[in-house]
Amino acid sequence: MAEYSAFSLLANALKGNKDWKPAWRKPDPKASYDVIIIGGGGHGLATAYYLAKEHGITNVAVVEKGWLGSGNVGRNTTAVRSNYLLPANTRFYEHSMKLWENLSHELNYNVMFSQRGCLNLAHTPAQFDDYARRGNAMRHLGVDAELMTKTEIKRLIPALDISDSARFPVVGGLMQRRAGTARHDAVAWGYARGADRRGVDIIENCEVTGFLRDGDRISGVTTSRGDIRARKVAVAVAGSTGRVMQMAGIETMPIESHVLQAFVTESLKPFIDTVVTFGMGHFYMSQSDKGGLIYGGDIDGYNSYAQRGNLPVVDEVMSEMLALFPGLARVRMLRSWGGVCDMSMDGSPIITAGPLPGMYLNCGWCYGGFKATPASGWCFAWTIAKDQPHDLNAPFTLDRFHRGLVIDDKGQGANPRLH
Amino acid sequence: MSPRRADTGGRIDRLKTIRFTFDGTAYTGHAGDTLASALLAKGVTLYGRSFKYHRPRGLLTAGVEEPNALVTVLKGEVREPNIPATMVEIHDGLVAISQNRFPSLAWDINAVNQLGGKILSAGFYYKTFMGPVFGPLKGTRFWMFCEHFIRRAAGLGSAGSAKDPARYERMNAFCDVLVVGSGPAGLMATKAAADQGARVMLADLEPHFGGSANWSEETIDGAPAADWARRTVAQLAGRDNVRLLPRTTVWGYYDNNTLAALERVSDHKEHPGKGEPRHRYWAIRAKSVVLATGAFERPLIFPGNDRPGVMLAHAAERYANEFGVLPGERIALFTNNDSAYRAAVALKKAGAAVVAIADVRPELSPEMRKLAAEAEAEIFAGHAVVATEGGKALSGLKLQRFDLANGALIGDARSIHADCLLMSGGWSPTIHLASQAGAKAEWNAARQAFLPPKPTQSWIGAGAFTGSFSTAEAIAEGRAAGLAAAGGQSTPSMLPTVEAVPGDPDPAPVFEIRAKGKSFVDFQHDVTAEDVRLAHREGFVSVEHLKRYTTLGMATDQGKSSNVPGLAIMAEALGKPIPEVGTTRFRPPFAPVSIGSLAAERFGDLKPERLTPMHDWHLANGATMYSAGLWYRPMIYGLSGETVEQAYVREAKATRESAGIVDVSTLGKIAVQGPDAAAFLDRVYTNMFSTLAVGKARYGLMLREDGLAFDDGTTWRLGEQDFLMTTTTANAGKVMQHLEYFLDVIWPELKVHVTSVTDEWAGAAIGGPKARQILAACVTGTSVDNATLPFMGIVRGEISGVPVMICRLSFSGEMAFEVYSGAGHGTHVWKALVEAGKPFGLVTYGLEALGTMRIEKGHVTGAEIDGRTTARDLHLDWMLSKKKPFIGSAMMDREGLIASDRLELVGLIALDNRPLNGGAHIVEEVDEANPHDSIGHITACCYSPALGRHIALALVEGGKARHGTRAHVSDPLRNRFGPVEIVSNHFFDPDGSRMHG
Amino acid sequence: MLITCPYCGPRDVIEFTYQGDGNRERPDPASQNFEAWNAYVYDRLNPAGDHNEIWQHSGGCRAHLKVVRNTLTHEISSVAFARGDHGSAARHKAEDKA
Amino acid sequence: MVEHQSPLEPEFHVGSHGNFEHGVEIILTETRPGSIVQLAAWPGEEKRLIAAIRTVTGLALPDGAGGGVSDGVKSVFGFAPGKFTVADEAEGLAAAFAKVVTSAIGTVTDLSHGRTAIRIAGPKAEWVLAKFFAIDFSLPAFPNGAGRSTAHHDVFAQIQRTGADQFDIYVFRSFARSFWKALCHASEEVGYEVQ
Repeated sequence: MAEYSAFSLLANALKGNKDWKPAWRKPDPKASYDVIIIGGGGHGLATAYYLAKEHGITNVAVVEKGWLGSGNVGRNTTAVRSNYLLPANTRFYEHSMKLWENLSHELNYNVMFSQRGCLNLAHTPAQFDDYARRGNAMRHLGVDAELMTKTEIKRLIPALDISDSARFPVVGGLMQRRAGTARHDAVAWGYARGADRRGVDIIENCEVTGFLRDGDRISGVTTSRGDIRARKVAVAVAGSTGRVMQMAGIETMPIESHVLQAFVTESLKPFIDTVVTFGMGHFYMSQSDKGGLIYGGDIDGYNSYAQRGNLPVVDEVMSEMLALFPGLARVRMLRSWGGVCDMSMDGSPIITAGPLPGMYLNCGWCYGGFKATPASGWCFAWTIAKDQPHDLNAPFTLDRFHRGLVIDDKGQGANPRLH
Repeated sequence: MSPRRADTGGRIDRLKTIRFTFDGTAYTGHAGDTLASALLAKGVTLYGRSFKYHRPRGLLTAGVEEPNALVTVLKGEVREPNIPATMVEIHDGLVAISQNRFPSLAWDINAVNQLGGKILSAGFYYKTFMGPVFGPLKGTRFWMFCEHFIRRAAGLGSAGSAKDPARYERMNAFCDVLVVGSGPAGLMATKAAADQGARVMLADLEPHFGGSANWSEETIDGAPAADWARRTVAQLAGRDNVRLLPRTTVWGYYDNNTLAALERVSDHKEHPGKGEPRHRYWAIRAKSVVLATGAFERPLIFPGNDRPGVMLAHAAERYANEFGVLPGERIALFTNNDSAYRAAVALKKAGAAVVAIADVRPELSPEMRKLAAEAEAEIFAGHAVVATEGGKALSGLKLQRFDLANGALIGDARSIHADCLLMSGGWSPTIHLASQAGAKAEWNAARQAFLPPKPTQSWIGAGAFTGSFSTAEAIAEGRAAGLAAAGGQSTPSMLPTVEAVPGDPDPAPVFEIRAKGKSFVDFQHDVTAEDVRLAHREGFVSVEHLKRYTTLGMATDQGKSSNVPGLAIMAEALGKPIPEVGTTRFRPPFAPVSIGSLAAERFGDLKPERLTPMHDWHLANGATMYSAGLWYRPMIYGLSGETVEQAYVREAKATRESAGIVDVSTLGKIAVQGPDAAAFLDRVYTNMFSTLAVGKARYGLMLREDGLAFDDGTTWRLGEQDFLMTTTTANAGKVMQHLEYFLDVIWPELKVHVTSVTDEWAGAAIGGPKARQILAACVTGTSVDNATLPFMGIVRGEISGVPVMICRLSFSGEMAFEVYSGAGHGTHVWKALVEAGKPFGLVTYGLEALGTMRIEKGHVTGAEIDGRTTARDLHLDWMLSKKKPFIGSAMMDREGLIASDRLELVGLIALDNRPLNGGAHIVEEVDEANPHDSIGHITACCYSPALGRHIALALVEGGKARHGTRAHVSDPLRNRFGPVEIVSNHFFDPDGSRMHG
Repeated sequence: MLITCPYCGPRDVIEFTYQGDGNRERPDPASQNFEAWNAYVYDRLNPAGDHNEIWQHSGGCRAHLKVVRNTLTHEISSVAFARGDHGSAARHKAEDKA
Repeated sequence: MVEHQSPLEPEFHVGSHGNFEHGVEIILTETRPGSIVQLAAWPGEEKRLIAAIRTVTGLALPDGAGGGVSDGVKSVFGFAPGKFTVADEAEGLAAAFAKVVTSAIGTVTDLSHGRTAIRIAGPKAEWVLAKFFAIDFSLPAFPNGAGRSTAHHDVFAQIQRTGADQFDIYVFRSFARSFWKALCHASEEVGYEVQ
């Protein structure tokens, strides 16, 4: 398959763009594979890609019930960052960041990762210290972080209200310059194309309806396109984790599925350059290359698989938006949508072998799965290939909850609604 | 020739002239004009530039679905970008400008993008800009360099940063029936439901009710349809049970029949009324909904279909019949269905020459031939438009014979001179709200349209929304829907009679004419038919992939006119029927919604302010306030010239030397009452409360279910069955919910009531060596000596004639008392205490001094109880009763919670005598260049006047075992490194002799 | 979303706080069965379909409610007081009509 | 007696405001009851508590959730299962109830200082309240005397209808000033008078 480049674009343009080939094949499922990955989202596709690239395992199928990338990889607000408090998280997301930094090259697909920075605004001196704790934690793990003063922030984001009369005045912020945004769909497409080029079968419109077993061991899946056997079955279905695990007979999990809404305004000329977050609420925002302001807030706060948001959260997000950017009152929200998030009991993910023999599980991404995509795939592939976790995902076990080894960045305890 | 205003016709008021500007040029229009109709009347053909190629664009529509004519409306410095000119009602003083052009709309430098059209095809950005693999532009740098320019070229209008002075409001409404859309169907539904006595709301996004009746020129009950609509509306307006909402877009259909609507209350006014909002956001809970939202006309896809002067047929009909504006002098039509013929007649009547009607269908009905004759138009049956000519305005077009069976073009092209081309590609019912409500649309092959699904919520459709495009059907369905929605029975009665031009509602299944040149599907985003086919070649064939890969339907009009043609082209490429490609589920909002309206009353007022009873006194006495959650608390009472540090050091020092007083009213206070109150507290707290004597208080600790520390505070036993619990300020609400949950869900058998009494009591904590003397000087009705008021004792008395409750407890480590009075007496008591304290050197102190003294004492607060620490981590394990289970007791000893390397609370003393920073980390060995191996962090720090040192509390790995050892602060963020000694968190008076007195 | 509080009648979801899976059984306070405790604190049913949930009408009467709600459609099929001992006299009249 | 200080004081501006040139359609005032108590019955003891309310206040509560009654001096309404708010122009309600509401019946909590009572009256009272609260204020849905517990974001409110176009709103004292300012602001559109 042809490499993408400025030259290929020009050559194809001269031929009326008639020679472009599909970005990935549309194969029918084979009877069996070495590895089946359930879920053709960002994490599943990245896992397939790294299985092939890093571990030479290419007899792999990714099965997706709908169209590829129809889950959260196509529904998020595109932010990429590694500004976590707790070391296990920071190390993992920093590994992801490093993969992001070379991803377009690696995939020969421009995922438009743009390191325009992520700024967390602090609104009280106590919160500023809290952010300093986090920033210092990052620095002690070799991750970039810096504090910004109000004046520096105003220079960076002129439209931001930094007046002292604001209800929650800005006192400063924590900036990660290497953070940024990426074109979400392109990540799915790029990994899909990359995996496909290495021989992975990507099978869309193929819904898993159950698991095949060989004694205790999971040995494949039943699907809407027939039974498919495999030595290893990996689950990377994010918001659908509860449903899929129930098919395997596991009724309860340390997971609740919640809806997170996202919003975009009409296209505007450049308004804001970085990702910015509000410290006295849940609001965050960036601007896409097309010009739309992309933003969101808190999860709706109750179990849902409906990809349907509620109105109070819409109102809350917009109120917080205008608290920071009062000039946006006349700008208009163009579109809203919902994604189903697998909220874990400590706000951190699960990447592990098990819980059943022959099964591998990747879930619990809460609303932060997009930025994790490369590292999640990378670590999950490692775990599947070697039947043991890499150091980076070793803390993200399923039994950590019971053992009291939670990784609770927000300190909210077993209350998914608050993570 | 050019567009112009006709001498008669339309509902504009020709006697009323309105002055406005567009791109700095002064124009006039008439009352009733939109910006689009007023400019069109002045011969303006160029309204905007497209997103990608910056092609010149004119008006495509006359309504909310307009993709091309987007303007920015200016109100002083406040900008409202991306508003369709078709939706702006002009008023005197209106200032509008065009967008996405430089230097001007007529001469736009970015129009060079058109030259790269073939390269700038769908997917362009994904295939390039990856940049070099090494060198200074490796990684993301090359892309970011290019992106800088791409971002500047992208975007439509500009947002401003000036705060909008306008007011936005929210309105909660309840009704039996909400009718959306006020065409004949909506009006009939409203009337029918209202006649049943139902509470009805009628919303329409246009300023004038009536929908198609306003421009169809049909006759209803013998009168022009517009008059019938006006009369019907007037009747409805007079009824108590009907609320009419013009200029109101119902944009969201949420769960349980909750609908969201935006009313543009005063956008059309030069001067809004006093207190009148600009926009009002209606949150409507409707028992049932009638969807009478009509249909959108579709464009046809052919080369040059985006040239200014090419317009939807019904839009031209609207301009002529509603606004008295002719969009051209020599008009041609291109259609695949009958509805365009009515437009031909209307334009002829309004005074234009209709030069040609090209119809892809070879056979036309006699009725259509008659209408064409009426319009004096030459018919070209079995023909298609294959090209348009002209620059910033249309000058002509080319026709060619068209084979309906296979889409082939036959024979020579023929040129026709025209300044306006009207097109009609059939109609798509406006099913957005029904789709939002949760169901999937169904394709109807005859109508060539997606029709509304079966309701998943309580709504009923009527009129064109259901695919019933005739007015007679709309009227019948409207009434039936209104009746059913109101729960009424259908009774046989006369329906209004309609005289309408005839027409077959089913179009020929033709969406695209494939000829040489760019044929636009999505006008705003410049998505061409070729782009759709390219997406197909590259495998982006599902409807969502098509959208995302090409950006089809993602523009400000959200594909209202482009979705179906785009799908049709993809379906053809795939060789599948349209429904197998799929339809996208529509998401809110139906049309873009101002963010101000959604923030509504919280724009400029995000959160309420919570004030203590003594708030005004603090302000009047020099306090600098600190925002803590929703509360405001004094941070310091600074003297002139003092820094914050000087102030808190002075306040803390004075407190330890004589006495200080602080407002503690914000502490959470919960009345815990009932026969089982003591037993309940034993379960809630880690320590015992049933053994607490009446008239005494005890410090208590709560854990979460998972065994981690949750909150702490003192609880006072006021009576055998009556406790007053205090919580930290930050956790008051959480603790309340925690208690309520256990009482309601887990232990319903306990007879305990909990009530928030935070606001009932004003609290003043007075502490210091002279505190008791001060109290003795002002308290009556009780002694405050050690015998009457021992440590943790409670007495009741009076201060200055007001009843107070005094508990002797200490946060500062001094001999201290909390004086509680009714909140309405708070300032009175506070003043009396301050007055009584004057001879003793009493100072008022704020949060900073409070924090300083608590650090000196090593007490924990929210910075240490951060949701990740255990009682052991905080050295509070002495509070974990072994005599009883309590919330968290079963879980608190899990392996992870008792590990030896956990972060534990310690004290730090700066050995370099420099200030420490909150959030600084602790390391064993400093490495300023590459900080690493953090062993903990500072949770709170201050200069301690009592110790004369810079000290801090910190959480450090295996902290207790490190007492007496040296470590370093490592704060690369603020470049502060230096040695510290790790000590016990109890810096000051560890045996508590001062507080016990 | 509207939840029909048995006391207050139908109210907007903004007035309610979600308290999660209502199927969880809290072990006896003195129980040393750690598996049961772990399951209670951390493990949740997460069905796609009807779900038994606990909600608090925190912005209203503050009662906790047992709600059966479909997680695919958000349709609510039943609401009752979590502590089933409020007399029928305490219930909202609207409910009687419904 | 020392008078209770109103939390509204600096923001309480007697007179006409907003769009009053076109007529005043809202009257705002603070009712400043001498006492406010919350009564809560144990399950099954509601009837005895209702009887106690009648004994102390002379007010007979109608049946049903949220039922209430006001005689202009004293008011009572249910706001939660088995729970009632009672207000009186005079002080001393808590002490009076403490004598009759035994621990077998329920509990008495004095909130005389903790809640601020704001009255909104006038033909646009429903309209203005609908800007804040997502409840149906129409007379059939919210009858005279009845009480409702609701909230406007962080501000909890108990509302009693004390007339065809009159409502008494009980809010937490610490939020009262903020809420009052918002209420005044929202009333500007229709013209209001503070009395």
